[in-house]
Amino acid sequence: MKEFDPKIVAFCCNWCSYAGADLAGVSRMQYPPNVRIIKVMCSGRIDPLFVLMSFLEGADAVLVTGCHIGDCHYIDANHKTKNRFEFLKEMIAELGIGEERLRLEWISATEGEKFADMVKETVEKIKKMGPSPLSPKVMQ
Amino acid sequence: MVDDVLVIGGGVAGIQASIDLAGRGLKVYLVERFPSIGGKMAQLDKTFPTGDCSICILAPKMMECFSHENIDVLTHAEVKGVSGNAGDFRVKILKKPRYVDEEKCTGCGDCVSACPYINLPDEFDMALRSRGNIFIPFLQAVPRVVMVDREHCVKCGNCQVICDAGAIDLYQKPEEIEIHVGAIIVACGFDSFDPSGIKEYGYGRYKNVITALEYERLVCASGPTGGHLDRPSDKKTPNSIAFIQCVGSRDVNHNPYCSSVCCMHATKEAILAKEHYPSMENYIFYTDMRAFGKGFQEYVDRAKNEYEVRYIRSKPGEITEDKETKNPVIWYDDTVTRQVKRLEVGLVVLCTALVPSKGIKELADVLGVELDKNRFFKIADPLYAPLDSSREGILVCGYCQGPKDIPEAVTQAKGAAARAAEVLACLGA
Amino acid sequence: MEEKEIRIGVFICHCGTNIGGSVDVPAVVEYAKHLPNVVHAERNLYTCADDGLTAIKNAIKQHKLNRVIVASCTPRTHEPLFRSTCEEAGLNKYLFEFVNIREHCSWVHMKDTEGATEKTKELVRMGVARATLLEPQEEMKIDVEQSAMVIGGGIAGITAAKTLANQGFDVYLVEKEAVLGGMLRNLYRLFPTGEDSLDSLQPSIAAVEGHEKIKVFSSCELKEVKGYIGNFDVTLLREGKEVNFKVGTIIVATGAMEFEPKGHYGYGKYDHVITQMQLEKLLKDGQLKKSDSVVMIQCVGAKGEEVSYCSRICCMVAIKNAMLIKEINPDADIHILHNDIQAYGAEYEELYNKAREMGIRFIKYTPESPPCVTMDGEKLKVEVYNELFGEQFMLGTDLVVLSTPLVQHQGGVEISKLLRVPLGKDKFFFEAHVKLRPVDFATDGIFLCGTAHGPAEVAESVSQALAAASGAGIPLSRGFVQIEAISVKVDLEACIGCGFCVEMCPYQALDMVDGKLEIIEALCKGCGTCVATCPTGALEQRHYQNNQIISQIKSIFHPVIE
Amino acid sequence: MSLENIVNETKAYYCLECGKCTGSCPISRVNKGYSPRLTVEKALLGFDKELLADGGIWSCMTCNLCKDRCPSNVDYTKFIRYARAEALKTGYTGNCTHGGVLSSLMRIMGNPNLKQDRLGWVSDNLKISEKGDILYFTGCLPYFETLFKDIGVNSLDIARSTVKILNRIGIKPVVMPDERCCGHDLFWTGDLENFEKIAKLNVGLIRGTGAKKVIFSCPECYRTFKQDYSEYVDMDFELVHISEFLAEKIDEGKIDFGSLEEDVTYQDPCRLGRHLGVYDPPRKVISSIQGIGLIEMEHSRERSICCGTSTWTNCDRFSEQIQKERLKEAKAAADTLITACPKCQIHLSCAMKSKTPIDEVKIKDFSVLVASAMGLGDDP
Repeated sequence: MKEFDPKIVAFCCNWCSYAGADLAGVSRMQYPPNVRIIKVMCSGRIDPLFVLMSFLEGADAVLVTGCHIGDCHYIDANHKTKNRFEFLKEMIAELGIGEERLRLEWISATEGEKFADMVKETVEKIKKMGPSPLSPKVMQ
Repeated sequence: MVDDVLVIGGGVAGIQASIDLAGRGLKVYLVERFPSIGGKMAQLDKTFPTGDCSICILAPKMMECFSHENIDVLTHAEVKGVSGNAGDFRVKILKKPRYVDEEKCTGCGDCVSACPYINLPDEFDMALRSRGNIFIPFLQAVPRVVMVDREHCVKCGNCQVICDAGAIDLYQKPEEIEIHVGAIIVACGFDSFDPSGIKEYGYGRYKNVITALEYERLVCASGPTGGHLDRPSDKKTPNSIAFIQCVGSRDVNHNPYCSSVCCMHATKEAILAKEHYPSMENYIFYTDMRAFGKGFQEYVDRAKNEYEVRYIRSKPGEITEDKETKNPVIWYDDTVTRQVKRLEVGLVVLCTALVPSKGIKELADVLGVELDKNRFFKIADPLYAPLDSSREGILVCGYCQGPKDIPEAVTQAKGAAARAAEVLACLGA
Repeated sequence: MEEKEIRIGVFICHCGTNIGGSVDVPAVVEYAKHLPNVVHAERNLYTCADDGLTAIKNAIKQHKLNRVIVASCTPRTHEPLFRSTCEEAGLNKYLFEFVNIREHCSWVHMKDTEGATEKTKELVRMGVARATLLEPQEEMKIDVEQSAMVIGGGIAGITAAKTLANQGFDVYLVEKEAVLGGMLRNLYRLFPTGEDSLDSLQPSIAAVEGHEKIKVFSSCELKEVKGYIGNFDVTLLREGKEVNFKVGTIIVATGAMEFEPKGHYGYGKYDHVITQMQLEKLLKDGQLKKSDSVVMIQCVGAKGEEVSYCSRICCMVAIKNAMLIKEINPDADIHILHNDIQAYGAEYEELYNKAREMGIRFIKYTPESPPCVTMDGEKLKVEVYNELFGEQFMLGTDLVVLSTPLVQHQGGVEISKLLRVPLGKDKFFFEAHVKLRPVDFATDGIFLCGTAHGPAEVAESVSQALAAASGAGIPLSRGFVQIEAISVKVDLEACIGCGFCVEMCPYQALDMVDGKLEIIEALCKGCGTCVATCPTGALEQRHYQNNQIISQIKSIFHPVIE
Repeated sequence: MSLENIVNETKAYYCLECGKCTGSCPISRVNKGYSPRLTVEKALLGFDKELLADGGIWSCMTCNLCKDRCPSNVDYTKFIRYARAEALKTGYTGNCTHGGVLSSLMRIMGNPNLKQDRLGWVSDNLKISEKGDILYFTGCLPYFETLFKDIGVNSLDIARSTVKILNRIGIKPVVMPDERCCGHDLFWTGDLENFEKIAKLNVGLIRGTGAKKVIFSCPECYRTFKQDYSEYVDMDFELVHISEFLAEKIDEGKIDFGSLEEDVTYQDPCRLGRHLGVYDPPRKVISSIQGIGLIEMEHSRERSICCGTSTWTNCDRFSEQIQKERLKEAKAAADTLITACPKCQIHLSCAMKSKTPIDEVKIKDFSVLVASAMGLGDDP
């Protein structure tokens, strides 16, 4: 059987975490190809719907990323992200998806390494955990 | 009083100055001697300390500059005469014939493959590959227009036959253009020092001793080897490289000044080698490690710790060659262990001095400005007016006024644009 | 919205071998051709080169494309170029979609061609899904206030203010101290002209203070900055009172300070262990006692754990000051203990040689075994291992001068928070791009210069100040800026007037007027935080619509979307 | 001269400690205890005593290889010369080779009352004069002949060949019966007192002959006259090395060469090459001989390696190592090595005779080669 290859959705803000992901690339930091980045202007734009939709469609993990608290390009919009994330996390746990499958990380434009490490860690962890209960791999 | 501006030199500094001025709504003439803009930065593979692909970040700027409605880009052209004063300069520009109608040429390159003579050294690729008598200066050239090397052309006419656009005109005449500008910004850049006079390093005698700029083309994906580090003697990848700093710089017999960029340049080149070939051994021979810019020291630390680059504090005495393997052999005083050592490597890269560009004296004479003792443009007030030349209304920026790296050149270019705008505003008031 | 048939063109870039080296580009092109709505797919060695751009334009015409996707590097550097290429071919630039397959794929999966190629296919598929739902947008033009604020009245701030004012713009120069001049006020003589620091600065200060276009606010604190490029609302505190004004652009020139070498080499413990800045002051005041022997130690706190960077200017400061001491007392024995001398460029190298000629001696020490300063009776004793000579040296000395790096100060950190512009790892202000945007912030309309950017000497600070003035002057000269069409819009039919969104907006761009939502578009910066809160789906962000994002999510898991 | 003055005089303070000198030095390469960089640093850091006591300063061949390459233009050769003078005053001296015979000889020659009988080699077929425009300065060749016959070096052949060549082109050179050693070795080992005496004596003697041009076959004599005498005595005659003189004559069409089928290589003497910049004339002359192939060694011209020792001081196993390396390089190029300095010939021939044998290289002097190419060879 083919090794379980998790699918991870990452939401990145235009100013910091997307740039951090760029820097990981520019610095040639290698990480596994399991992550799909969706760019929004600000982490504040990340509707809880997007996260739930990702799990519904079959994501094994979802990463919510943005500028560090205090660095937000939109003053403090990422505070809202943080608040939303907390209730999302509870909800995911309640749903039995496993709260570890949702991760919030603040990544600046200079933290390419942090981005790469986040992906590496998540892939490793999810591989150990196995597919999400909502994953089509499980449904079959 | 006119407020158009002439920018001389189409490297990154000249491009940036032009874009800034044009952004203000001023009309700019950008004159470049080479048939494409882009300058030396276009020849680099990656840039330190971020590892950005040089042409990737420059190409958008080249395009922005060339297609800007306020900028007239004149390539393959030279400034031949300047009269008048700040606010009212009359400038004669010689547009040399490229024997191709720039408007008609689509840059398709059909003529390039039709030319039967393809043994001339390609200037852009540091003569590491040959080009034909009709050629496009380089892959990402702007404008992407062919040019005929009439000195070697035998006028067989193949190119004319194949060109559907009818762009080729082998009898094109030089054209003299006169423009009227209020200020002039000079950004004519630098050249790489020719190290063949430093006999002990064997450049020109040993095939596997090359210069840093040649190395850039060798590791560049769009370079003559497609990015494979094929050393000249046998087209094989060496398993070790030594980079030698201060070749022709910090040397009173050649150029007494520090070229300022080579320590970082070599560090980057070593990192590139390691990235391309993980088993590569890299050595950098230096006198003082000059990692004084933003993020530079950290970059050097990474090179040491993550990329296993060996920094050796020494200026080698001489380089010889192993006759069998053609491996260069470096003889040096390892000043830290105080032992004379011999190091055999697969390739030696000489990080040569960067010197004022050829023709700077003639240009200075045309402009009526002074040069300093190292033949860089002289600065009126080195503290508070670091971009003003010795003549009012003429600003100088980038490497042509002293050693500096790309961000500093870009900074100065923007600064010179602001100074030009300021000079024009003050004259207009 | 009436939309005819969707016709997507996909352009996949090899970027030399940057992408082509680890992604099977031809396979991706083949794949793209079979995605829904894709009518054309091709690959280019460099899509950003002239021939690539021409190919896009030709394809738009030839294949009647109404959506264009480029899969190459990052939109952060190349989106403007491709967008304007689309515009040149008559396609609204918001119908362009960028897929990042280099920074986010080929460069991070260099040894996994199969994985990288599969990922690229999916990324392109996501791009196609999003592109299908893209809508054309019109951008808003915003008028620009014809004035600028310069924060910091040191040499960088003074220069920037003067240049902008001479170009005819009103400038507000804000300085927290009572007098202008900044760090140069505390220095003695300047290299390379040998001028007295303050004397040489006076004409510039006078020019700024007497300039009809410049308002100097000294002893002032910045309290608040609201707004955006072209329209910043500034609030200052002056003697406890608020002062308000409006500016179009802002320049940050807040400077830096000397690192205090507490606990290093007996600093604070022995009287005659001082910093270079303290030495400058002694020299300036003529208070330097006759010193027959002086030892200077470089990189104190720098290039190490406390400060990882090289502070650029300290070697030359030490050399300059050593020469000044030699001028006073030619017989003084001066040793400079260093870890590589940063005498870059032409003039510095010359000065370094001159110092050697004057008999100043240089000893290279290793960071692993740094010098040691102790007291030996009345005299200071410096022990140092001379790395290049291989022996331990003992230097008895009257004075030890520590060369310490420049570091960010608390004021700078606060300004960074206030303006919401980032600091780098070194705590200095972090520019938009290290190589090509050295004096811009990522935030439009805010620029930086001088030692706020990192250690720099006078001429470098002045060049940066001029450069920042160039950047700040461009929108002022044009009189307007165009705002990206990513603002939010409301469907009033669907809006129930709950007002949750109003509280979300960091810019007060939303307001409830008589139970109805009103949007001030010029204030909206397009973060979309309000949209994520809207319970009814009445709010929508242009170009980042819910359906566009959801289509991306879905396409990850569905090989073909209907 | 104090060490501080030496530092100032030679601009040693410009030293960047880059190590290019030591990395270039042929001695440092074989003798790990010797480093020009550390020698200079001793002076810079105030280790005066250690420096003067260091035998290393006597090992330096003063070959100028490091001096020419120094990026800071530190004149190490001069530095060594001054340091030796200072060391001599302090009572240190180098290790005299050949039992000090040669240095005694030189000092003896400083005595104005001395009357030598040194023209025994001038056989009847050689035409010389007592007075005239052109003078041939033979240097120490008669003494070398006596001393080094046992290793098969006939130094006087150089003198004979030179006179023969000059005779053939119609010149009857002045050769002085009481010519003194030029003083080169005294000058370089710090005995300036005797050097001055000798310089004055020699110039006086030459003046007495009315010579307008002095030809040298020995590069050391040539250099000493050209660069070092002027400090002590005025000269009103032209100085020229035999290779330069002959190169000119070839241009004038005054030399007729026969043919010599032979591949040769050429050893640049450090005095002639790096000290005086004379690289091309000897090559021009050699290449003008029909049938001769001049093949360069790996290290030639500016990069040439010295013959291993100088001033008859500190000749040791390291010298021999350098000489053998040099001979190997020569052998790789050709079977015959042409020397243009009598000392190069002696030193390299000596190395050929050493106990650990190496492939035979024929060592031939430049003038001897030219003479035989002109058909003047077999008649001493």
